[in-house]
Amino acid sequence: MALLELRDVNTYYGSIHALKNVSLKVEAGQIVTLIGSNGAGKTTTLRTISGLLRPRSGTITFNDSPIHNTPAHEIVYLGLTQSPEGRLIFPTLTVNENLNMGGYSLGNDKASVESHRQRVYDLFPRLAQRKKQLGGTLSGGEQQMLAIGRALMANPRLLMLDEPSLGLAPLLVRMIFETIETINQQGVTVLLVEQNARAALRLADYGYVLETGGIALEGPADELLHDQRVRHAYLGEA
Amino acid sequence: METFLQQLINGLTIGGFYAVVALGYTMVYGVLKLINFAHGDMFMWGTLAGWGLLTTVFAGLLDLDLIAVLIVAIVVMAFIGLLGMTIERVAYRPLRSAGRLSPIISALGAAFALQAVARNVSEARWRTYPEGLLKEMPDLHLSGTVGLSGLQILMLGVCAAVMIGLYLFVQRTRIGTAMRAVSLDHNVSRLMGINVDRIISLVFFIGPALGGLAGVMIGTYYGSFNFTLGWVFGLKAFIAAILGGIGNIPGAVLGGFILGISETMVVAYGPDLGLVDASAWKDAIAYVLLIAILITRPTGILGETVAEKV
Amino acid sequence: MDQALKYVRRPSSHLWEIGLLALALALPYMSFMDRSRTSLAVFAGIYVMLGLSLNVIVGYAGLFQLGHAAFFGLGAYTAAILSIDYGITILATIPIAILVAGGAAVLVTKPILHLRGDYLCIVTIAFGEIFRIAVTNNVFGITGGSNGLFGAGRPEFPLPWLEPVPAIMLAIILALHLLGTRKSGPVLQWGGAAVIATAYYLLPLGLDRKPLFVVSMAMGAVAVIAGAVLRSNRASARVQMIVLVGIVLAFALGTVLGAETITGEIAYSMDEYFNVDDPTTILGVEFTPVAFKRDARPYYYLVLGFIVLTVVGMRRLQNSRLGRAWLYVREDQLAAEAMGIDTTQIKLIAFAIGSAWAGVAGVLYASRFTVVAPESFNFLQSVIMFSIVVLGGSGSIPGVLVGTLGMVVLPELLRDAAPTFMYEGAGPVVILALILGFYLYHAQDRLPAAVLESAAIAAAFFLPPLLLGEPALYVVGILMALVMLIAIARLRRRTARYLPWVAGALAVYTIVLLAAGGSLGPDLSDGVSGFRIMDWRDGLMGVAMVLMMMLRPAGLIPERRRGIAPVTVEQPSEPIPTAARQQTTV
Amino acid sequence: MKRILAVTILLALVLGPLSLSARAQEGDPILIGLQGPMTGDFAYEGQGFEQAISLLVDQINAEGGLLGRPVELVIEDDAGDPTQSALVADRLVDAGVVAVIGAYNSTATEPASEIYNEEGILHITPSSTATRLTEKGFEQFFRVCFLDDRQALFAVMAMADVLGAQKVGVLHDNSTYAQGLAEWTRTYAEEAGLEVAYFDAINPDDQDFTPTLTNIGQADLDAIYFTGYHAQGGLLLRQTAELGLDIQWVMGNASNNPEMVEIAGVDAAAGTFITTEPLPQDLEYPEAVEFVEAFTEAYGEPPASVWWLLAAEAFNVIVHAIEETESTDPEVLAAYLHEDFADYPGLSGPIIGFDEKGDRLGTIHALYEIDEEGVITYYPEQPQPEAEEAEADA
Repeated sequence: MALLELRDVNTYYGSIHALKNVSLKVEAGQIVTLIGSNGAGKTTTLRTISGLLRPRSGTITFNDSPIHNTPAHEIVYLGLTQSPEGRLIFPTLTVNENLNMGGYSLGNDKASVESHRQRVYDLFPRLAQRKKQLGGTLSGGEQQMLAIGRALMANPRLLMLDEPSLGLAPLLVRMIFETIETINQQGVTVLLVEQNARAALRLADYGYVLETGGIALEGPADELLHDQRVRHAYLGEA
Repeated sequence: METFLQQLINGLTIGGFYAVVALGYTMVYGVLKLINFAHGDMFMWGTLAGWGLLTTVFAGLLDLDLIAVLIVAIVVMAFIGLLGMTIERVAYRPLRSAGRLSPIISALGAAFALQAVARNVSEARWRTYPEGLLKEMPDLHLSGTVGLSGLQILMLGVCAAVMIGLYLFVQRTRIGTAMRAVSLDHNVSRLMGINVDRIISLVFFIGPALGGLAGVMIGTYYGSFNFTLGWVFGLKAFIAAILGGIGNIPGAVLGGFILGISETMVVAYGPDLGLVDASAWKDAIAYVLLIAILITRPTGILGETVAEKV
Repeated sequence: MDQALKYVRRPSSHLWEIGLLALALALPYMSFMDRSRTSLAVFAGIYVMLGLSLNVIVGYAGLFQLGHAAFFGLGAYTAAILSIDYGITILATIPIAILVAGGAAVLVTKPILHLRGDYLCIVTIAFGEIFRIAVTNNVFGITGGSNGLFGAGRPEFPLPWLEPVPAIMLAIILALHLLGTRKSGPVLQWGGAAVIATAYYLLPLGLDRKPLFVVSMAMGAVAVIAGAVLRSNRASARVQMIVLVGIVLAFALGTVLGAETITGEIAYSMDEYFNVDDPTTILGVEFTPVAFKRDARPYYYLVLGFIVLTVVGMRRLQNSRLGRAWLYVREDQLAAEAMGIDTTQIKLIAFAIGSAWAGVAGVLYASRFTVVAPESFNFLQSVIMFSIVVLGGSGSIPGVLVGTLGMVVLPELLRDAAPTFMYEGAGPVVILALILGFYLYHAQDRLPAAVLESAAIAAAFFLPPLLLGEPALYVVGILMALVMLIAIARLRRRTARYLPWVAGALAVYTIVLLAAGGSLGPDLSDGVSGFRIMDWRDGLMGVAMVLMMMLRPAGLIPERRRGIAPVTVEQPSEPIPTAARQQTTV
Repeated sequence: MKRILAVTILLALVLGPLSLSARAQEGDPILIGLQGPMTGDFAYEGQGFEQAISLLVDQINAEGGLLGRPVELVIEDDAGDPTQSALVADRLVDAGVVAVIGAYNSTATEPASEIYNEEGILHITPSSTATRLTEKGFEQFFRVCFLDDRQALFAVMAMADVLGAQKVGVLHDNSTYAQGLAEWTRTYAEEAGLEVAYFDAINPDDQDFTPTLTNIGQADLDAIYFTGYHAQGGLLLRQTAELGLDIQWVMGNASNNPEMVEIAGVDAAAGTFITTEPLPQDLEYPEAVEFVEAFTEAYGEPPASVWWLLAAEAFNVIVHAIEETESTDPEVLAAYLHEDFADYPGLSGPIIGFDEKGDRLGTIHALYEIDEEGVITYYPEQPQPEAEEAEADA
């Protein structure tokens, strides 16, 4: 049984049909990536999974229990967190406070919050140096680290990352992707949404290609990497 | 100099009341970006409820007036807090994504309804708190004729305690930080596992509860009130919140004191500066101050410079 | 973006508007329009103008304005001062009022236009209050302080001056209609309009007026129906033209007949034709004429004329280049700026036009009420104007009309604590029709079920009061019925979402009935200590405002829009990224 | 089409009830209108009018009515607002009233008086004192209260002669009434050679007047005359005491209300003077005593405001005129009031008559003091107005 499974999910924005019969699976321990062009529905998929949007039909199961009717804040308690697109850290909260909010679901257990925070600081030593700084004053790369770290605070089984490389310099992108691999090796399943298809497919075990709201292709990541259509449409090759 | 000091004390007292009421506006604005026009009337309901309790149920306790007022204040805070939560639930929550015009109408509607009930309950008359309430407290003489009455000291003390307490709560506790997070971004807060609706309910409990407390304090301090109190006083307190930078707790406090003191000084020294009828013009001067500050600093004195989403 | 936001002008027949206008023209001569109701119609008319003027700012340009009463007041004070101190005929002050109110708007809003959303809102409140305080304190010694100004001149309406107003207005409307829908030459159109206006004067002369009045009303009704039928069957332009001319003529006749009674200069009066004690039966409906002395009818036509002018103007404005620019600014300011629109300029124009027109409404107010005092321009008035626009549906002209009915007319009608109309038998029928109408409107496909359910609702509303025998509660009943209906209409689309509220509303209604009604509670109809609708008018208004917004957040008659994403409850903070989103780099 | 249908039905809803509403009953009862602020800031006064007059209506009807017909009071709420006032005046006209009592404030009375004048309805205001109202030449407009200037003159004499003040202040609250009275007071005080060392207004929406009071304290006045309403009067007295200031307050008749003492507290209120029409309990006329007793019995407390009494007074004048002329024609009634009405034993003192403008003749103001128990008592030493008034007129 897959850790996360979407079956025939349809999501609407008002009258706009944004996701059409999307079905996908994320097996425990894997890195699964979701690629596609702008407006294909990648972010919508993540927002639907994390409960910010409600599917009009279809089912989503996480860890064998249905979550498509569960409020977003309760899904976090099940071990499913998301680092949203555009980072969206809390700009007027300090780095520490941002992380504390990530660990909100841990409750008043100070020791456990502390230990998870330490884990984040181990992953991103640069954040540790900026503990007391306001989130809004960090550089773009640091903000991305903070966003990922914040999503890790809740001790998730499945971490969803939405465009972690967006707007970052190449050097930082590489560093972020390396960290994602580390996180995965620590036992966290990852669902990665990326525009940078090549890097994502290289990192991932399995991949899905979204086109205009529906799954167009799926397969093991290295197969997709060599698929003609993918190469043509997403990897910028002739 | 003595006059100046005395007027300063007068201004501080009024400013303290503005500040406590402004806190309610500022907190609600912070989490919902909503001008809660009903807040002034909830504050007035606090005065009304305090009057109701003190003249009926607690009338027998008045020999121990400090205790009676304390108990009444707590009961009123709980009541007005629950009222605030109910209003949020009924009038604001269904409109949370309905644009920015509709909640204003809804808030004004709630204010009308609250005022109508209060008018009918109070029979449209000025109502008076029991005479001589908390009059036995020791006064503080500073110099010459300048001094603070015991009641003034108590009121200023309560205001200060409330503000500091609230500030610490919001800055230091987990729930308080969650409130700040919610005020920044509802959706991301949800992704953190924060139950946004519950936090908003809490804000709608605390803000009105503080309003209720201010209501009882004003009733005790000035002795009489009528049902239009909330509208006028609420609008001023709201201006105080904006002056300081709405959504910002120290800002609301600062705004309250600036407004209180500047109003007082206009009345005190306006005539000397050739401004006849200064007291009649003082509200206009408060508004001019507001406009001047917003033109030069659109987000208020302590306002955050984070661009507002339109 | 351009494509997506393009405002599509909906081709529409003006027949509906013309019918409404005809009804409005005939209204003061209907039997139920006694002096106070005509007066109320004038009052409401002034608010319609205010609503329409505020609609430019709030509806078209999407700006907050909670201090509109100040500009209304500027117009009124300008008119009063010029008329009292300088003896200028009051209506002649309109251009000056436009200049003063519009100019003031430009001066005061210019520095604050960069403020966004709620900050603008609070600053406009501040302006409103500053105005009120200034006039209360007799600023510059010309506003009369808290007394206000007494004795602004009432305009005298000589009959020949008043009479053509409706006809000219109709002619203009008709000409615009023809210009908008047909390709035939302008000579025919404007010529036709001129013929109508002439006929308006000539035809009634020398005829016995009593049958004419009746005949013209009947003709009007027939013409409206015929016109509707022809319209839907795509009749030829000539036939349409004839029918429209018929309509106009019919109502012109009816109006002229009545207009002559207004000043009393002409010997005819309604009393000569209808004995006051002897009701006349027309087509089975009993009309009881009311004897008038001087009354509000001249003002009624004056205000109606201005409303027509305003509606036509506003509609043109909305569809103009400027109107499209407002739409862009309202929907997406960044995109508008990117398209090269000077947003500050555009907003300033909205404030200037809206405020100037509020100034005109102020002149009409001063001429009608003769007293201009600060309390008529306080924050509450601004709130009422704002609510008219938003409750009706921001940006929508019919919305303003409906909003005025709700915010101004309904509370005045509520003054009748114990209306007896329900016993006349028509009330329940009207309500049933209303219920069915809403059902047909929202659920055409499920007619039988709709009929059944509406009957059940009607029963729920009429049985308790009938059983308890307390007529005053019908007023509450109607309000609740309206709310319920809208709630149910919503239910069609959102299953059970508002069911708890509906149930709650029913519960409250029942409690009110039980607590206050019949023999179980205090006497409702009057008495110093009992429950009186009068005491709760503004409270009811407040509750209605909350409920309306809860059930129809976009207003009762929302503006029709194309190409703009509909607002829904689950709307995410960002819509689907159609355009390339701005990306930030490190 | 759907939309059209819906709007048509909506229109039907609005028009339907209107078309079938019952017309005002012609015939038996004599209808007398009352318009006043039943809601809004002055709701207390309007509701007092209603209490006072309905008491009298019940009495008359219990005794068999007027000219053998029952009397019915038609009440309309103008909220003290001129716009509302015009609307309700039209409603009273439609209801077919013979006479109207109201409105409370001058701003509301003004537009209503225009309408009643057009329709030829007898109109008596119990409380609107703006001079202008009776200067428009309306034949059927009267008032039973006195003009601002009468009381101002009286107050100046009281301060100068009785209190021996030389340096006085005047404070109003920016309301129509208080401002008018304050300005007359300043004029007369300056004419009488007093020094008006302080003249200012408070904002009646405020709770806190300490800045103003601190200023008044600094001005070192012999007496200060407050012309506003009792609610603010009470707060002023209370805060004066709290600030420990020594200010001699004299209040105008708008503050003549036991509630002022309640708001201020007895200690703070004691020693304050009030200029007002005499209180009913100080009048020996049996009508006044009887009215106060009946009122107390009906509502549990005596009438709180002098304006309530004057509303009842206005009603009595109308009833008296109807009885004397045996007519309900407003023109006949107005002619009677102008020409033949004289020396009527009123609730607020004898009514000598009305002048050609419709103003009540004479003056009956009296000086009261709040005693140690907080009771408003008739002050033994009264200024002698008649002599000085003759002087002032000369």
